[in-house]
Amino acid sequence: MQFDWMKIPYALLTLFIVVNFGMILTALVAKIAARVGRRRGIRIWQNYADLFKNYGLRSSITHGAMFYLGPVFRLTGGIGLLLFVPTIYGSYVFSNLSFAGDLILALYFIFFGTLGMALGAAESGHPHAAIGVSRGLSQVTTAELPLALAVFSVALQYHTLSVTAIVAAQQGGIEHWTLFTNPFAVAAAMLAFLGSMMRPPFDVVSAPQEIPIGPPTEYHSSYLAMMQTNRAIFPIAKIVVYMNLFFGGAASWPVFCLKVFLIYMVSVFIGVVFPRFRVEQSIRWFLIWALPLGVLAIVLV
Amino acid sequence: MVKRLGALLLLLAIGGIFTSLLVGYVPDTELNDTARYYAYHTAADIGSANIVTAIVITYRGLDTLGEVTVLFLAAAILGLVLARGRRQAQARRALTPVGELLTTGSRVLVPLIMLLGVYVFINGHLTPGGGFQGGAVIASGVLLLLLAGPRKPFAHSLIAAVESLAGVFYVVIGLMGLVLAGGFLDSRVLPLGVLGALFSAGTIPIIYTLIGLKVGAEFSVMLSDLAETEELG
Amino acid sequence: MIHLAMATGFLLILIGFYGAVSNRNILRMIVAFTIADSGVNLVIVAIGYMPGRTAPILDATVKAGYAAARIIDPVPQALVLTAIVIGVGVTALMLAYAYKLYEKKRSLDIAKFTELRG
Amino acid sequence: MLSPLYLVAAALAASFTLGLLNPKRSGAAYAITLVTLAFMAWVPAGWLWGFMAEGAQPVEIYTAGALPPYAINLRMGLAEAAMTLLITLTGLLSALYLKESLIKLGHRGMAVLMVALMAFCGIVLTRDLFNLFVFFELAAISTAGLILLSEDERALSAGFKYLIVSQLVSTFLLIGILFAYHASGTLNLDTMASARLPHGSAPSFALAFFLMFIALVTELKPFPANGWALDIYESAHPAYSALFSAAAATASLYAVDKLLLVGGPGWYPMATGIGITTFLAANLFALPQGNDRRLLGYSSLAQIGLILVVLGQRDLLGEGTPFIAFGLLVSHAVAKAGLYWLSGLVGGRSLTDWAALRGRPLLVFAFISFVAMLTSLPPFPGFYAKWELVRVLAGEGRLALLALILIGALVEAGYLFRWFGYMLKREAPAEAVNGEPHQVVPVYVAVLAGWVLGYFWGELSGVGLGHHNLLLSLPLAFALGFLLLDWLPAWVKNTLAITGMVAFFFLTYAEYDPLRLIFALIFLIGGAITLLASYDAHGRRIGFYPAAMLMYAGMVMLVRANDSFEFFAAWELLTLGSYFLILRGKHSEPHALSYILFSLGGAFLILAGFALAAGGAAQFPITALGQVAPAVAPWVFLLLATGFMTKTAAIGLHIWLPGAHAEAETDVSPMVSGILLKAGLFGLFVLLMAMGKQRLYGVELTHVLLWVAAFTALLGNLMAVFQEDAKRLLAYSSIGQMGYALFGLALMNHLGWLMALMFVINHYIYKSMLFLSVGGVAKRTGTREMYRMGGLIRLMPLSFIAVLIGIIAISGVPPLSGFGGRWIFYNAILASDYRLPMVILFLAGPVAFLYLFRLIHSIFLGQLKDELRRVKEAPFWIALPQMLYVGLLLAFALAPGLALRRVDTYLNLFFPEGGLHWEGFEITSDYGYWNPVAIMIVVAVIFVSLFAWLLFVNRRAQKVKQFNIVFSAERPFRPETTHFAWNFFAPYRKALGFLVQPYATTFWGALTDFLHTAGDLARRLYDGNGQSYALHFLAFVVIVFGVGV
Amino acid sequence: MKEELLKRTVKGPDGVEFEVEPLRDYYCEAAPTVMPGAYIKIVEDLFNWARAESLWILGFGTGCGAIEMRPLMTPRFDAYRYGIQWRPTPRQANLLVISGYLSVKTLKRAIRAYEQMQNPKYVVGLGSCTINGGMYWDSYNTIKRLDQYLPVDLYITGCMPRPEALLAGFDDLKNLIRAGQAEGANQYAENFDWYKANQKQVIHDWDMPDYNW
Repeated sequence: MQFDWMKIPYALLTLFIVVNFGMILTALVAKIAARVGRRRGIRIWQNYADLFKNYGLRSSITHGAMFYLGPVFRLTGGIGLLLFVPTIYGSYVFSNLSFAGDLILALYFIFFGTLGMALGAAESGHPHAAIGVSRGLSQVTTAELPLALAVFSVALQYHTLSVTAIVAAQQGGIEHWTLFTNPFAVAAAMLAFLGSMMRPPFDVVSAPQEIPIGPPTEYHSSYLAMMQTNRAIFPIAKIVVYMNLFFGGAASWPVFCLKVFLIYMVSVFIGVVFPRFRVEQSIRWFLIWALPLGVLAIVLV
Repeated sequence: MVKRLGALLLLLAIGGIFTSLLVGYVPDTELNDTARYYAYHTAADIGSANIVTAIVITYRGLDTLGEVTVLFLAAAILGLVLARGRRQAQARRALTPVGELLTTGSRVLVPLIMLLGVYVFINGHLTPGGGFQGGAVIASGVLLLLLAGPRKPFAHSLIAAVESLAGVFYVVIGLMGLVLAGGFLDSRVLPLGVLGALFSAGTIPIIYTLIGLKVGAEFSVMLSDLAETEELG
Repeated sequence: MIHLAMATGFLLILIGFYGAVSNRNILRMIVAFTIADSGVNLVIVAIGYMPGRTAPILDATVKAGYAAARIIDPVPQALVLTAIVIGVGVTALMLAYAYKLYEKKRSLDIAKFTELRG
Repeated sequence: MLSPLYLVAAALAASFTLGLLNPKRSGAAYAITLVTLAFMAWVPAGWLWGFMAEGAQPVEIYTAGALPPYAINLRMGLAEAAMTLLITLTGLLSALYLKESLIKLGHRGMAVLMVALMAFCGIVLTRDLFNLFVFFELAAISTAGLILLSEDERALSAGFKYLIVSQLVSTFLLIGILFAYHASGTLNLDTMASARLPHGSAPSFALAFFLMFIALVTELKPFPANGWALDIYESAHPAYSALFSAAAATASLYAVDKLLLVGGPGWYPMATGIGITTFLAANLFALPQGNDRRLLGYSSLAQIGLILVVLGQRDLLGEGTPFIAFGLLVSHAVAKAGLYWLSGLVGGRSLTDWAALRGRPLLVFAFISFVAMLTSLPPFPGFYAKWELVRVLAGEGRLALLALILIGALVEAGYLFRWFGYMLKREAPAEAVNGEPHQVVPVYVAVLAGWVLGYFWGELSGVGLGHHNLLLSLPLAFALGFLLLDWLPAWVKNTLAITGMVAFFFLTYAEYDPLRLIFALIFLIGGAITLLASYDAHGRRIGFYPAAMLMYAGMVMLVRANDSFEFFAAWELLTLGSYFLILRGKHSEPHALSYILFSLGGAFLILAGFALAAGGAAQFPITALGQVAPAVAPWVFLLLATGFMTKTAAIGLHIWLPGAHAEAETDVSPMVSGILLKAGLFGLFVLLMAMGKQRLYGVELTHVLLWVAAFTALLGNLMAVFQEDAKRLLAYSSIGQMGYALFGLALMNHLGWLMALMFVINHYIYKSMLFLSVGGVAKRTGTREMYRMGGLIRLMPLSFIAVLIGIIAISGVPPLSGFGGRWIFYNAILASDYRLPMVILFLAGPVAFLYLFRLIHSIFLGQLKDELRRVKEAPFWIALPQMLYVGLLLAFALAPGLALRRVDTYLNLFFPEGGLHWEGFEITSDYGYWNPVAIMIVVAVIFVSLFAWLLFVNRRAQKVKQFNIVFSAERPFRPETTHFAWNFFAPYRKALGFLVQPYATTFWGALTDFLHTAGDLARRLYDGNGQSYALHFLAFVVIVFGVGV
Repeated sequence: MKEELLKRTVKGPDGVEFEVEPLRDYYCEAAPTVMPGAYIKIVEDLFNWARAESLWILGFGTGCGAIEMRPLMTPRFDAYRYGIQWRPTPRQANLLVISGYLSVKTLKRAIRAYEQMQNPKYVVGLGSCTINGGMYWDSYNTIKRLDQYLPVDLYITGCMPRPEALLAGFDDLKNLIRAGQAEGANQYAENFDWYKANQKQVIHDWDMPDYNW
């Protein structure tokens, strides 16, 4: 796979599709969650209104250079993650910029945004931001562990780190999906997934009623808008990785949308049912429940 | 108590070692190689009738030089130790007067004792005895003097000069052996003479004389040093 | 006979040692050591002794040529002389020390001179 | 060449003559004494020259015109000449030192001194048993006299105790001699040896020999019959103690040696046993000592014990015995004499009082030279001796003895270096050193002698064993040259140092293979870059450059080492140099101590490992590690690996690192962290390259390493998370990073090694950078506690940028170079046979984020404090290297191939499989691919576009200040209470804190406490009572008799 | 003035002493400015629509009216469906509801919260107390007319108004916003001195900068 200039418009196209899909998907998910509470929930276009409003705010303040860079890091992380992984299997157009690196690149690029966001938030000087970061980083150490093990297991299983190759190996029927060929890895990865989606029971990071609202406390207007954009992209990008690794990837946009939605819903289902864990509780939870699955996955593969 | 018991036990064990030495000891029936050499060669080589003297002064002369040095050291250190105390000499306390008997006896005996001492060391190569014994005898005369007249001024410098000169000459004679004869302390610097004669056995009589003087002087110094400590008591 | 002398020597040594380690008075210790010294000298002399022989001095009865068969071993005799003298030197030295120690603390108890330890 | 009898005669004649002088003319007497002593030294000096330069043969000197065994004879050979020279020189210098005391005491004291020296020489020279006794008695009596030189009143009781014991000793000696004479018919040592009756067949001779032996050995102050000696050491005049320790011990040792030759090999085990017991016990007892002279006394006992062991191992050491025994002896004698002389210059008797020396750099240098001599560090004779001893012992399989020796040596190093630390770091007492010239000169002579002897031993070892003379190796000479240049201003020396290092690299550039080239590059060029920061220092910076250059010299020599000897010597040099560097920190005294102890412990393991591997061979090329016999190979591996891992601070052996790195000076921390740690990794590289995988009891050792490495990475990172001290945090982070590198090595595949190398380079760059940056901040803010800082980004932007780039790189987030490491790591573990240790390592990865974020947040972000509102950016010379590192890091991130490609090819030699393919910018492995340039460009483009967009949208943003934050409709009160930084990861501690309980610290602490307490309790044995000492002696005799005969 | 806001002398790590004046050093002292809307009308209309459809209320209850706000989040009233939601931080909120009487002490907090919100921002006064003091009209400690202190866009009368009234009020506010008539923030900036004078008249322990950014 080599670079050519057409990759750039194609990548932007992917980005455009995913941003919109993400906006709508998150609204939809919010609606579904509202229905659980017997509410109607937000309107499906609500995210657009919020986004426009935030970009449209007339005034803003800044706490310094890193304050700017926080959202930039965040969004770069989201877009980068999305673009470093092929979106649609077998499609040249939507293979994005995956020539730059393999699965490991994607895996580590997840942290790019996290780190940048943490820095930006800390620059604001708000103690809640720092507390939120402290919680988030603490939680992520064990939450990511099962994922890392699962990825290791999958890479061992398919003997490659190339995302495309991993998807290719899962073609030819649902029974070839990693979900069935390596269930422990998928189980571990899905538990890790819960931890990374900022939904209950693992949302103590932003805990709005306690440390309003964690890292982004000081963010507003276009900074916040940029982060909202990322909230639309990043989960999708992450789910794309999961989908490619464990659920056979997607060969077309409808399949893509369906799979992303379903995977997303896993965290929503869990989230609407469970109350919030404290940090040390969630750490223990991951160590006790998710880690053994991950270990089984790498032992048994 | 425990300490004594421990000491007893330890000494018992040491006694065990000694016992096995004792049990393992078998007296020689023949002279061993070394002794036989001395028995055969002393007369001819050294010319000393007293084989022990030949060994002491010549064959094992270095030991004897050491021995003399031991006494020298003891005297010097004694002097050092007591000199440090003497500086803070306190008021002399009155001594009970020395009896008539002692005074008179010492007047009579001291010259005789001295004479005996000189005889003993001059004849060291002929008869039992020698410089050390003679020196000790002389020192006993000095002791008697000290007892008789504790307050009498004592000729420290004279004795020291005798001691030093004797020592230096002894070393010089030893070196002469190195230069003129077969080795350090070789007594054959002077002719051997006739076995059994007074002037025989090379430098042995001279050395013994020097030793006698030196030992006598050293003992005297020691005795007087120690005697002066009395004043402190 | 020799064994008896030697045994006596050893016994004296042990007695001396016992005295030296069980008496706390320094002067008594020195005396004990002189006893042990005597024991040593006795042992030395006993070692050189050979039954039925005479002193190693050549005279009319002991002719130079036949000395080897008549005299006892002269070497221990020579050595014991040295040993005695050295013993005297050490004893004098110890006495001097005893004096100084007494001067310092007005006591001759060895157990009182334990400032240096550990 | 004058007959040595003149030596005896001169001493006696002079002593006797002094009595003739007027007692008031002490000055003249003193002059005579000095002349006589000089003459006495000149005699053996002439002989020594004759033996060394003119190839003279040993000479028998007869007395009394009769031949031995009938008359007493002396012998003058090489050993005798050397020893008598040592004795007489020490005597001469001590006499010089004693000037006032001697003049005060008058001619008697001088006579006693001369006789004492004569007696020591006599003990060495004589070949007659009884004569030996006489000289011993002379020595004993004069010792009792010289003790009185002391001003210390307590010396009196010490002297008396000595007399008590010497009475007992002489009794045994006399009886022994006489019975031996009776059994063998001679008093001559040589005759007796040749007429030797086989051990056991003549019980009375054996018994007699035992008595003689035990008596002479007691002169060596064996445990437990040595209380008297300690009292003397403590209370005697230091100049006398010097004599007692150097000269008397030399003489006694030689006497024992002569006796052992008579007794034959049957008695060697007893000598060894007594020696090793003494060595261990004395070192243990020295541990709790607070009195300097008594401590030196214990150390003397220990050293003599060790030499006795060497004599007892004569059957193995054979021809090499003198080389070893003398090496140890001269080191001991010179150093101990020097130290005792020094102690006379110091007013107080507590170890901490030695801080008074600090004002005199030359004396400090003397002190450390002596300590290095005593602890057998290169380039002193003891080092060569230690090497030989261990080599032979290991070669012959006397491993238990070897272990005991090394343990004892470590304990000794412990208290000596602790003392050195006190001297450099404790508060100096008010009274300064009162160094009269005649007191200082002997010390300097001793130092000079030590170095000359070091050179000499290097030559000897070159002749005998084919080793290079360490003092002749260019890097070391360069480093030592700075000792002479220490008077120059710091910037001149710095320029010289940098020039030297760079020049040396370019001179030797072609000699390295690709792997070594990387290390040489880091050590030399990297070192030079780090040294740029040292331009910031002002003044002369006494002692910094010799230490730093010593460390660098060691590292360079390590890379260039071909055989195990050079390797080990380099290892010790770099350890020593870095110890001095670390010790320079303000509060680093305890940490430097634990550093040097762990390092020396590790070095001893390495020493043992090499010795075991060599199997007795004198020359052992590093590459021959691969051909070690299979039976010992795993043990060798274990020893060497543990030794190297001490340096890389593997978990359990890590406790020295945080303090050492954190407390070091600003420009030292990057050296010891960024550069020095790589020495350990280099060792592991070398080890694994040669030995590969080893199995011990069916366990694969590399597998064990893998687990150790994984836990090191995890626990190092975890501990870093909970640090409040910025430099400590970085130090713990280094532990974790080294864990990663070790892990890569232990994977034992191509990519694993490449990853390790990647970590080597990366860690060098970013840890140097971070330490400099944090050091600069700490310098400006006056604290290292992060929570006291905060909000410094505006005031110290360059430092911030360095930290930012550094933490992105460490965390392994693309696009910086850390990611390359992670990528290779993943590929490497895919190719490896092991899976489970990865779990731990995966956990360790994200933990790094925690501390990294904390680092940057607590220092640069958040709330600026009142008192820090005016701090300035770090000084130029500290900021400059940081910026260079930023550049390097970016360059390495873009083109890792520059450094790695050649190594990748080189590694094919070891692992033909699994290399990388380098095509253009793309790097491909068997599993995946990676294009650093593409990543960089993509990320940069996205990042820059978004940033520009945000800037545009917020072009009118109001810049606000630090309290303009929403605060639940309230306002912050003070920055201190608003900056959330202290105990930052409290919840994390709640969850995983149990993992970082300081078990290792507790363990090592308990161990040292135990040793300390044991020593403290056991030394009560020496209750100060002369009778107890007599009983100790008797007990010693009985015990040795019971055990040995 | 509170102690922590007084001038103080501190000593830097280099030993040099200097003064710290918290109000100057720790707070931004800039005054608010009038922020015009987007230059292009259609853009401003779009933004106004978005602002109207995305009302983020600061979760800050000042009086008894706060109790009437809660039900809005329940399934019964479900204000989310109108794009209304609560934000815990003023930075992200654009609507401040003064829910009932406002004691002087709370006024200070309300002002701070208001000023920390970003332009455009809206104030709704809830209940009679915000209009004329209501049952607290003669209290020594509550303000009587909210619009003397903050630019109120809309009052919702009642004591207390029920949630339905609130919903209706929000609907009215949306209309105002959409019409571009809810420019309270600019009004506040224009009449800044007047507002400040009023505020300082009642708040005697004024211990903050004039404008809380």
